[in-house]
Amino acid sequence: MRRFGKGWRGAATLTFCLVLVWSVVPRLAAAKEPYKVGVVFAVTGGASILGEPEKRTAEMLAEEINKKGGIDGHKLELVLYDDESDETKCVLAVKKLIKTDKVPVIIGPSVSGNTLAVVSECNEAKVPLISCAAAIKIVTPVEDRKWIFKVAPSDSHSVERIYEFLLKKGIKKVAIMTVSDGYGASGREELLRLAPQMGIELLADERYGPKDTDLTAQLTRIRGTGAQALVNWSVGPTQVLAVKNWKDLGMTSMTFVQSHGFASKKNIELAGGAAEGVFCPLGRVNIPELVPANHPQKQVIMAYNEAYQGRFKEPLSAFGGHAWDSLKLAVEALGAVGPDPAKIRDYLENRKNFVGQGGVFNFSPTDHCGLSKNDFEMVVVKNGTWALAQ
Amino acid sequence: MEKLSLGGQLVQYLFTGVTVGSVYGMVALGFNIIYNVTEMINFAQGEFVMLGGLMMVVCAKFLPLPMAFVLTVAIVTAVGVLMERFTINPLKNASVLTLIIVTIAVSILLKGIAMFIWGKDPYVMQPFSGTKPIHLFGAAVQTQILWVLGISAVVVVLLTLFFRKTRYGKAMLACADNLEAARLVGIKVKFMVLLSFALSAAIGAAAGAVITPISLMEYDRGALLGLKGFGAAVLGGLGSFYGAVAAGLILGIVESLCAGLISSGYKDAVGLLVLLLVLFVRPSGLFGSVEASKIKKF
Amino acid sequence: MTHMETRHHQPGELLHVDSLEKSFGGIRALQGLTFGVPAGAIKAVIGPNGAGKTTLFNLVTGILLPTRGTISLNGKTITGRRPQMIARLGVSRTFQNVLIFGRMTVLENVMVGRHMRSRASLLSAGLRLPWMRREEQEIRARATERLDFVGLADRAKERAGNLPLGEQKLLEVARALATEPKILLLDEPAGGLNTRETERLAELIRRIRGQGITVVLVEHDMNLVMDVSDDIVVISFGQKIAEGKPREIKKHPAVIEAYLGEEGGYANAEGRRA
Amino acid sequence: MNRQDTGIFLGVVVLLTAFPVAVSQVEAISHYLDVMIFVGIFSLITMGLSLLMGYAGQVSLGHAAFFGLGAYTSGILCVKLAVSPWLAMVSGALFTGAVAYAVGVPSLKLKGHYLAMATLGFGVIVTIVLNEEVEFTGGPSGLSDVPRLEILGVPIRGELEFYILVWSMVLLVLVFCLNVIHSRIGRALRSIHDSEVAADAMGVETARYKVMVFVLSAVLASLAGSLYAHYVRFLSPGSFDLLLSIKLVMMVVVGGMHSLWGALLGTWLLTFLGNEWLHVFKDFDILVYGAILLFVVMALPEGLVSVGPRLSHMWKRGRESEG
Repeated sequence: MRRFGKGWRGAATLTFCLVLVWSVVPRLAAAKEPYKVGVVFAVTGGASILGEPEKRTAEMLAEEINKKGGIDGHKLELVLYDDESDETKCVLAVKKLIKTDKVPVIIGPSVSGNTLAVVSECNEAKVPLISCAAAIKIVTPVEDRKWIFKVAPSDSHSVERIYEFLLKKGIKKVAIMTVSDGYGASGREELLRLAPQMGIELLADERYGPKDTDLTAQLTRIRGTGAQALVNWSVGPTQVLAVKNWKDLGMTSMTFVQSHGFASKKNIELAGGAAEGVFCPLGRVNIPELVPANHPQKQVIMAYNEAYQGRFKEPLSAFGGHAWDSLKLAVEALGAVGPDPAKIRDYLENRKNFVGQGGVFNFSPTDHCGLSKNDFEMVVVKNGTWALAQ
Repeated sequence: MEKLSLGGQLVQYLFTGVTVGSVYGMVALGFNIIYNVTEMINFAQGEFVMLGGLMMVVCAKFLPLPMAFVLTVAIVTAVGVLMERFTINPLKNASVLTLIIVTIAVSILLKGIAMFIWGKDPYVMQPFSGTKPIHLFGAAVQTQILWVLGISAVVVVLLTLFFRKTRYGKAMLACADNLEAARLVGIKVKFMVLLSFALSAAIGAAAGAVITPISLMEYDRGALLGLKGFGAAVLGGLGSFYGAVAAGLILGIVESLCAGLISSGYKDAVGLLVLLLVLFVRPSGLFGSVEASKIKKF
Repeated sequence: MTHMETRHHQPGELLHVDSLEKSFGGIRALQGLTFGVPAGAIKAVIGPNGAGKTTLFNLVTGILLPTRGTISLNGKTITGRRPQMIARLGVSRTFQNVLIFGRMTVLENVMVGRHMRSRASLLSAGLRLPWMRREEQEIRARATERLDFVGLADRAKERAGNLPLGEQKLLEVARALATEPKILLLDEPAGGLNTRETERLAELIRRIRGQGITVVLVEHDMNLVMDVSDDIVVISFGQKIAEGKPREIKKHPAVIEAYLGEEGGYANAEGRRA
Repeated sequence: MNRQDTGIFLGVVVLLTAFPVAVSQVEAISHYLDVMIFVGIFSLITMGLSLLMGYAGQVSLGHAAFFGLGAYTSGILCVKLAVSPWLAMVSGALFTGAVAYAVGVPSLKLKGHYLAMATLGFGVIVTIVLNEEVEFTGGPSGLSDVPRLEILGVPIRGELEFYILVWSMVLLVLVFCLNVIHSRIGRALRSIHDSEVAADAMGVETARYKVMVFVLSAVLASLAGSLYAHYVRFLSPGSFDLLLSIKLVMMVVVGGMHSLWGALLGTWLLTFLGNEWLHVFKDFDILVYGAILLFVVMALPEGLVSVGPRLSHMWKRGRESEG
């Protein structure tokens, strides 16, 4: 009996200590409430080429921030979901972030379709969303998009840049070729819309599926039209395929311009030499070494490039940059006004010349994108790497 | 730049069509071999092609092409055999629909595994004999196209020999004819099923290996190739080998002509439309026999 | 055309087949078969395996189309009609290789037989409208009667697939009767039955005829055939070799020859089956 | 509806009413209500599929297309022509029904794999059309800002309202289907599945019934589509592709083709697995998903619903052996 009593007392003390430790330690560790940021990227599925680097960048950046003691003492906590490039999953993920995780701000999704699928959700829940997708519809009409921002450049910006460039080269007869998915479609819209305004004559408007194995038919048709230049708009394997077929068909005398989706050295490698002489508009983040030292973006870009490539041993794409910008904006806002969705929204809307990876952002009540065509540089592939196009 | 004459264009379309078509044809052959023995459609067929392509990329890195090719086919064949052993073989008198779902599940698994081994980015591979295209009738033809055509021709010939000459080949044809009868005359049907999976995996691998230099290859390419192959198999009439090849070519040519002359956006739709119309007129495909399809379970 | 075959058609004949011919590819399963079935009779069709007996049934019920020749019911030609139509005209049957609906209960099987005697639409069925319920009651009642008639009432709730072969054959009869046929085609009903069951079957067949239903019987069990049928047609290799009353058939030389010849053939057939 | 069905039905109703209350109590799963709404939407489709595949024995790999047609008809009519949602829903159902009839008549003459291919082909064609007809459908970049459903001018905002709406529809359809199954129509369908020849000989107009149930299932899919359109309020062809068609078939098969309850069970399980429970596996979820499918289909070819009867059977066996 006494033994039992002893044992009992021992156990009790032990439990008490454990409880004490368990309950005190975490509070010591994180003195202040952590700040949550909701993240939805297409880490797997069709758009994983975008989502993967975005996820990596976001996690890398979050680590950095927390190493530096978080957001003035508040630990930054990413609540990250993979929408698997699927709209239904994306909607559910965002609803979960708002309802269950109660995040004050969300970054992502990676692609336009999924973003548009959650726009109304965020608007009504009054939670700011900083999208990493390009479609202009995401932030217009701005009165219906009060709570929505985006850091990816609008397709109109890069189209304008491309047409300008072609006109400067004295090219007016142009053929376009777009992939039949969200990315290709919104690019196509802008290409068709801006051509007449800028005095470009479109001779062909070809399309292909995101998983097509061969594009020679489309290219041959374009060749038949006698266009001077070809603009291809896609991401993923088809943009490499387009370059290879263009080379194989001996069409190199026709100027080939890729969309900004081509923005990864990996694509040059994949095209295996065929990409020589291909033009494309790039955000400066992809060409750090080509950016003049006095340019405001120089530093941030260099830092990000070194960090990312040092860590993941892979050339970085524009998409990682979008993640960097959106998260950085969110964090900045949290630091400035705390975890209050409405305040965050107002802060973002009035943020001027934020120096990011995608460019220098100037948000305003009428513009929730904040970039301009000048955030693109026209570059050409020379000896397997980028060079500024004259 | 110089315009290309319509004639030249047509030739170009035909070459494209024939190339893509012969790949569809090979996938369709794979479907047929298994269908004949088991009366089921193996929806993982496309994944065999994907594996073949990615394996080839790897093997070609440290082996001369012919050996790389052989090794690739061997490995994928092994995968096919394993699949049969662990998923099809254990199933006792399962409904055909169940079998189909099983193969779909397997294709999901293979896709997932490939994603972990190779990641999500596409892989390229140098054409077997140089990137310099040859010019025929004003059309530029990648040398790899000739490889694709050659290999698929070889596959067809070998298959014919296998089914005409070898004991196993004849046995498999017997199964195709009438499973019950085959069992009664003492053919080990179980083994034939295994063999059929091995064969179609091998063919799939070969197709993947030769097409990759043209089309690139990534982990989720299999599904579409599988779909097109299935289409070709059905169009040709399930179970008919020549039907499969012919239908594959027809599908490929229709697609590329449509892409070139009508609308590139609708090329897949037109291919399928042709398929549907044919089915409505000939419910057992171009070369399939109605009587035969009646006795089949599913 | 119609004239021609009505000329052949004797008054009082319910079913009449005239110079019926069917070939599969090269093989001619039936060649110029002609015979009639008087209303209210029990007529047996016998002959060696592969003589074309089942083919005959498949032609009459419209599952197969004849290559040549006509089939007429009550003097109206029914050749080329769809099976459902022919069924609606009052021809029902059982199958040699029993074709019951294995996943349904015994009662439900027979209720399917009532299908064409009822008319509830998808909507009224889904909404369970009152008159539909009444019809359902009626279907159930009639089906149960039929089950009773063949002596399977106590099996009503069982999964049809689980019944022993003998009872499955009875179930097929019940199902066929549920359609209220004018004429019932029985394809080897005694196949795989033991003597006692066969006796009960014979008695059942008589009772069916007792209800004024004409019966055509394809059967190998000679005792049964000789016992129940008023009239027998013997076919061999798709041709009629004899027709007449049982006792005539018994001593008909052609028949004896055919059947002696058949012994061997029969054995082989068994061998092939095993 | 027989006694057993009624029992299960009441049980399900109780669970469905308890569910929202339960999740509202537990913070961590409060979003399950949204998942349940999708389960409901998909259930409408899978019930129809179960009638088509499990009862009439006809495969379809194209039902995502009917889902899409319903969704897009609602979407386009509401966004471009400002038609009232309910009217749009009805016209969607009618339109889809018509299309299903046109496709069904020739297709359902086909058997087995040929039918599978035909329906599959039709499905893919629809997806392509949705992709290409940009001026109507908005193409791949989608159709956004679909209005909310309204009842007497009051828009259905909250999840709970939508949950109630969707699931009361599901229950109504469920009762309808159960009634059909236990009617002459249902028996006709099942007879076709077991032996088309015998069904013919019993005077069942097999062709007519195949088309009928095909159209019915298409209309149900279309209703589901309209609900989806007004719930997500953004449509893009990607959400109605072949993959979804296959997923739907899997839901039915995994749950158990030969029972409507199976369809519901399968839909519930796969939707929660795919959208919720497998997240813990991060990138590996695709593997786990495949593995689970493989296991269920191989271990229980009759589907999950066959577990219950099996157990009770074993139990009976045990008792008999004792006694």
